[in-house]
Amino acid sequence: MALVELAGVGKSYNRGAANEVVALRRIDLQVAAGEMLCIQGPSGSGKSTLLAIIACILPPSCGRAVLAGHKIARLPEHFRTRYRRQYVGFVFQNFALIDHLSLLENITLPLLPLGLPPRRREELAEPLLHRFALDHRRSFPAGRLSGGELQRAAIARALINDPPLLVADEPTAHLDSRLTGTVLDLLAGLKREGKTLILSSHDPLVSGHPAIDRVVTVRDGMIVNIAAGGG
Amino acid sequence: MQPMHPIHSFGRIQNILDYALSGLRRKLLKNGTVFAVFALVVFLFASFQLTNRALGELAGRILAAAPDITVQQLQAGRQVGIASDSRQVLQAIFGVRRVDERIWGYYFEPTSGANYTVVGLAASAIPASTSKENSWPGPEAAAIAGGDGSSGRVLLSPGVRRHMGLGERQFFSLYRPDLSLVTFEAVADFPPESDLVTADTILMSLADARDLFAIPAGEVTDLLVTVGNPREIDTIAGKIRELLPGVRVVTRNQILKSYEVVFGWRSGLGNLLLLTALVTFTILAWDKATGLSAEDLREMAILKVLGWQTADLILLRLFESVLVAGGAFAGGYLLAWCHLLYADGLLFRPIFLGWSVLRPTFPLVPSLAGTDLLAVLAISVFPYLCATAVPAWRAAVVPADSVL
Amino acid sequence: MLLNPWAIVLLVTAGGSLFLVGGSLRTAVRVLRHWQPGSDSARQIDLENQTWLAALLVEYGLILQLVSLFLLLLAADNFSRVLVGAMCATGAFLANPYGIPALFMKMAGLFFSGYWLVAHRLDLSSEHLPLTRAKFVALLLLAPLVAVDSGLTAAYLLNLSPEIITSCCGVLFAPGGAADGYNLLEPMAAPLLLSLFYGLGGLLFAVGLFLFRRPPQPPGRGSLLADIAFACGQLLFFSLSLVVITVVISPYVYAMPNHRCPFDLLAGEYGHIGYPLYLSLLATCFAGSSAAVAAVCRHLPGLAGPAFRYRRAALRFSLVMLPLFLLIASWSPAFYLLAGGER
Amino acid sequence: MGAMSRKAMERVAPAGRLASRLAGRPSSRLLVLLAFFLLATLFVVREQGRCRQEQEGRIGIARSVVASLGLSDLALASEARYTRHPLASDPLVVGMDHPGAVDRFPSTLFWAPPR
Repeated sequence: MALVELAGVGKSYNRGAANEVVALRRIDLQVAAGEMLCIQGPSGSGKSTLLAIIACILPPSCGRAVLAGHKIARLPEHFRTRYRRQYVGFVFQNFALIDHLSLLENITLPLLPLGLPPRRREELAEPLLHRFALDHRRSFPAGRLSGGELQRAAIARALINDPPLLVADEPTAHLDSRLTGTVLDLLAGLKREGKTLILSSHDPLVSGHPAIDRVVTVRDGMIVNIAAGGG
Repeated sequence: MQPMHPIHSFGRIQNILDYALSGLRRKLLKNGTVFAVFALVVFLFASFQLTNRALGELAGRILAAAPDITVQQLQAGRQVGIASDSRQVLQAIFGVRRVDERIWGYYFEPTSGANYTVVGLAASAIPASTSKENSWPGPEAAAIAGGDGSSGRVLLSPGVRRHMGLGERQFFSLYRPDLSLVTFEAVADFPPESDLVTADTILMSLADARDLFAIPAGEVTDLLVTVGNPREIDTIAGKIRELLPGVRVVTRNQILKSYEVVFGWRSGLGNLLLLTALVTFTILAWDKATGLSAEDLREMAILKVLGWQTADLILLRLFESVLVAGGAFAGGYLLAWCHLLYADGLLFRPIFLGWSVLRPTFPLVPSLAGTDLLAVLAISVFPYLCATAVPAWRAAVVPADSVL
Repeated sequence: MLLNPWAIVLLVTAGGSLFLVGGSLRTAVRVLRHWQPGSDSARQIDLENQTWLAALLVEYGLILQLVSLFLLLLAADNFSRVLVGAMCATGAFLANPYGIPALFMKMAGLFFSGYWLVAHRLDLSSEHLPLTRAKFVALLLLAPLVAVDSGLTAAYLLNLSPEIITSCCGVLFAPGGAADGYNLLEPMAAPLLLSLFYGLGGLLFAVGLFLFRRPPQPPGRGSLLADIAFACGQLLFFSLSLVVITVVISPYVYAMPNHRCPFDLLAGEYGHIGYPLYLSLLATCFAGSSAAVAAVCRHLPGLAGPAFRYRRAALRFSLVMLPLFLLIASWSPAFYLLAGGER
Repeated sequence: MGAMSRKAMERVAPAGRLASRLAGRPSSRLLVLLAFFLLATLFVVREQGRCRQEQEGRIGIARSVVASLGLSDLALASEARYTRHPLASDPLVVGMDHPGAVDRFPSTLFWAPPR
């Protein structure tokens, strides 16, 4: 069964206002569970908007969107948040860590509204810190981490809820090629564990990675090409 | 549609509270300022209210011993002397235990601007000295008036003695209306405990007071009626009014009620003045709360993307407001309490004492009244929460995609 | 008597309620005009956000309403010491024609905003937000209620005039007349009232238990009618209880056969028994009657589950509070009779 | 919550662990603060009880003075009859009875007392 199903999805910002902008038109896309997908396209092509819709951050303006069997179009915001909390880990392009909180606090932020006590939160974060080699940085304020550490922390935070789907917006945009390789290998490892991954990137290094199953090319808010990836 | 991690509602509240607390600590300067100003406003409110209440209760408890009925003559709407003969009329009323004559008036001291209250009572009106503790008069009071005639001996309040500069001397003189001098001998002082009612009082015999004020014989200022059965006071007051038209009849109950109104009115006026301080503060708080920094908004948006609901964020903001307001309320009230308990209401005492030259000294004890607490809470914390509701909501509904 | 501290407190809270409801009213008008479920237009997103604000404001308003209800009771008790002829809060309320209506208006506002919040919670638990429109129509009704309540409170305070002794030379005040609270309600037949009280209480308990035990019913008129009848019974019980407390129970608490006052129960002299008494009554009747709100909504899309769960929880709560209330209410008379007091 | 404090936490005995956990959470610290506040409140309330008892004796004396002399007013603001003895005045007295005022209401209302 497909984890993500988009049919005829469109999105325009500021609908009904004078400065209406159409970002996506009639997107049809299905992502199966366990797949690793790369969405590529020039900046401004609508990649981020597409990811935001899949991650239940933005409501689509029209069309049918289903995540894990739940219809996510035309849904009040608190339901979208509920599904996002449950099914999606999101990695921001700019990492979006809160500078004044420690790394550990940043990573466990999604667990706070679930009511988990600090000890349990730490237990959940422990394996992730270890896996992403962040153990020694756990009590550092996020503002003092290096770029690679920030990126790993952002991925760890997205995984803390153990979501089936990981959505990453330009996960390698701020990294050099060596770090890019490391991060991609990490993501490929997640795929092997059964996670579904959707990445966006305009970096050929990403789309060419052997773990990528399919490469979707987006231009001017439309899917222009779907090709098999390196995997 | 079971969430993967079930939500523990108590843990959720505790976590959000934790987050709010660390947020408050991080912006210590800003929140500390709001807290301090708020606590100050609550402190002023509560001090005023506690002082007023302490004084009001004190008055109520002391004046519970006020005369059952006071009878005064009115003429042209103003109080004039009442004929001593009326005493017989009153005495004849069934249920009246005794009737005492009294002369009292002011002695204005032009050089210092002080106003002494002179009370003249017949010796028979002052009860015999009792041996009971916590009671007055002691043995010295018996010496005031050796008989019903003029004795020239008086009782002073310690304040009057100090003000006259008597020191250890016993003799002093006052002027009659015709500027001739009368000499008195101050034999004793009022106990300091009764300063609240006697701070400016000189007690002398009825004949001495009549002489000092040159009041014609057969006239006194008022008649004090003691009634046997307290339940009969109103009935007897009605009878007096019928028997002596043109007199004013004041019962103790009315005295107490009047003081209740006076204190309530004064407290209200004070509250109204302090309300402006509160309004100013609320505007300040509103201003602080609405001016969300870009960094704050980004933080909210990140939290939202990470799965925080609008309700979670509203709760977070609510906690911040409640912690500041609740803490300031508790701190301010405690401070006000200590202000009254240990400093005797230093700040507001002058307001309540008025512009007297002769100031009574008496300790104030705050009293814990749930209704007072609720009133201060309603007037300080709730307006603050109302004022921060809209900013809290505005922060909570920041669109999640704004961080992208 | 606007300079009384209590008057100021009451007016500030009334102003707060007006501000809160006024704020949500603005949202209500916009929602009713522009609400388009499912749309993602800028306006719709703004409106969805605004519904959170409206709910927050009504929640605050509810708390304020509850507090101001107790403030009004306490204030009246305080006024009774100042007003001539008023022996207790009843007298203070009867001092002018606005007192009692203001009190009832506050209670009505409390129930109404409570129901509104129940509807709001139910609304949020469905993906379709099926109640939003109805919710904001209801808000349009709540607003005038609060406005009238504030107006009545202000009118009550404005028209209170304590007789200050100094303004009244030589004239003794008229002895306390009808406004002394001893005869608020003409003494009704106590046995009749008591049997009605306990009868209705027992009936409500039995019906509540039946409704609670019954498995979820298919939406139909019959089961809905049962719920609505139960809610009406609860409201009836609420008013009846107030009468019974005033006429029959309060004299036992005061140990004075002719002192009938529902407000002095709150005073410290009587162990603040009024607080648990009235709060448990309020809880019973509100929870019991709010089950009907859930029952009415349950056929709406997405609400069958949440409505059933809420109704169950509300009924259970009501069933726990009802015996508690009856126990507290019966305590004083029973104690008096058992301890050998003669009737 | 850092690495050091966690290790330190594991080193301490189970009884001490609860204490360090209590100290670790802001909300628990708030609770501790609240407890201190309650203690302080209890203390000042007890202090008030003590003062009240002390005051009771003073009031007894003051009350017997009031009863003996038939007083009806507090000696606050003792400069004029209308404030010193509200019960011996009427509303118009404010304009009439100031010790330095000429008796012609209302023109004398705001006259200052003579020096």
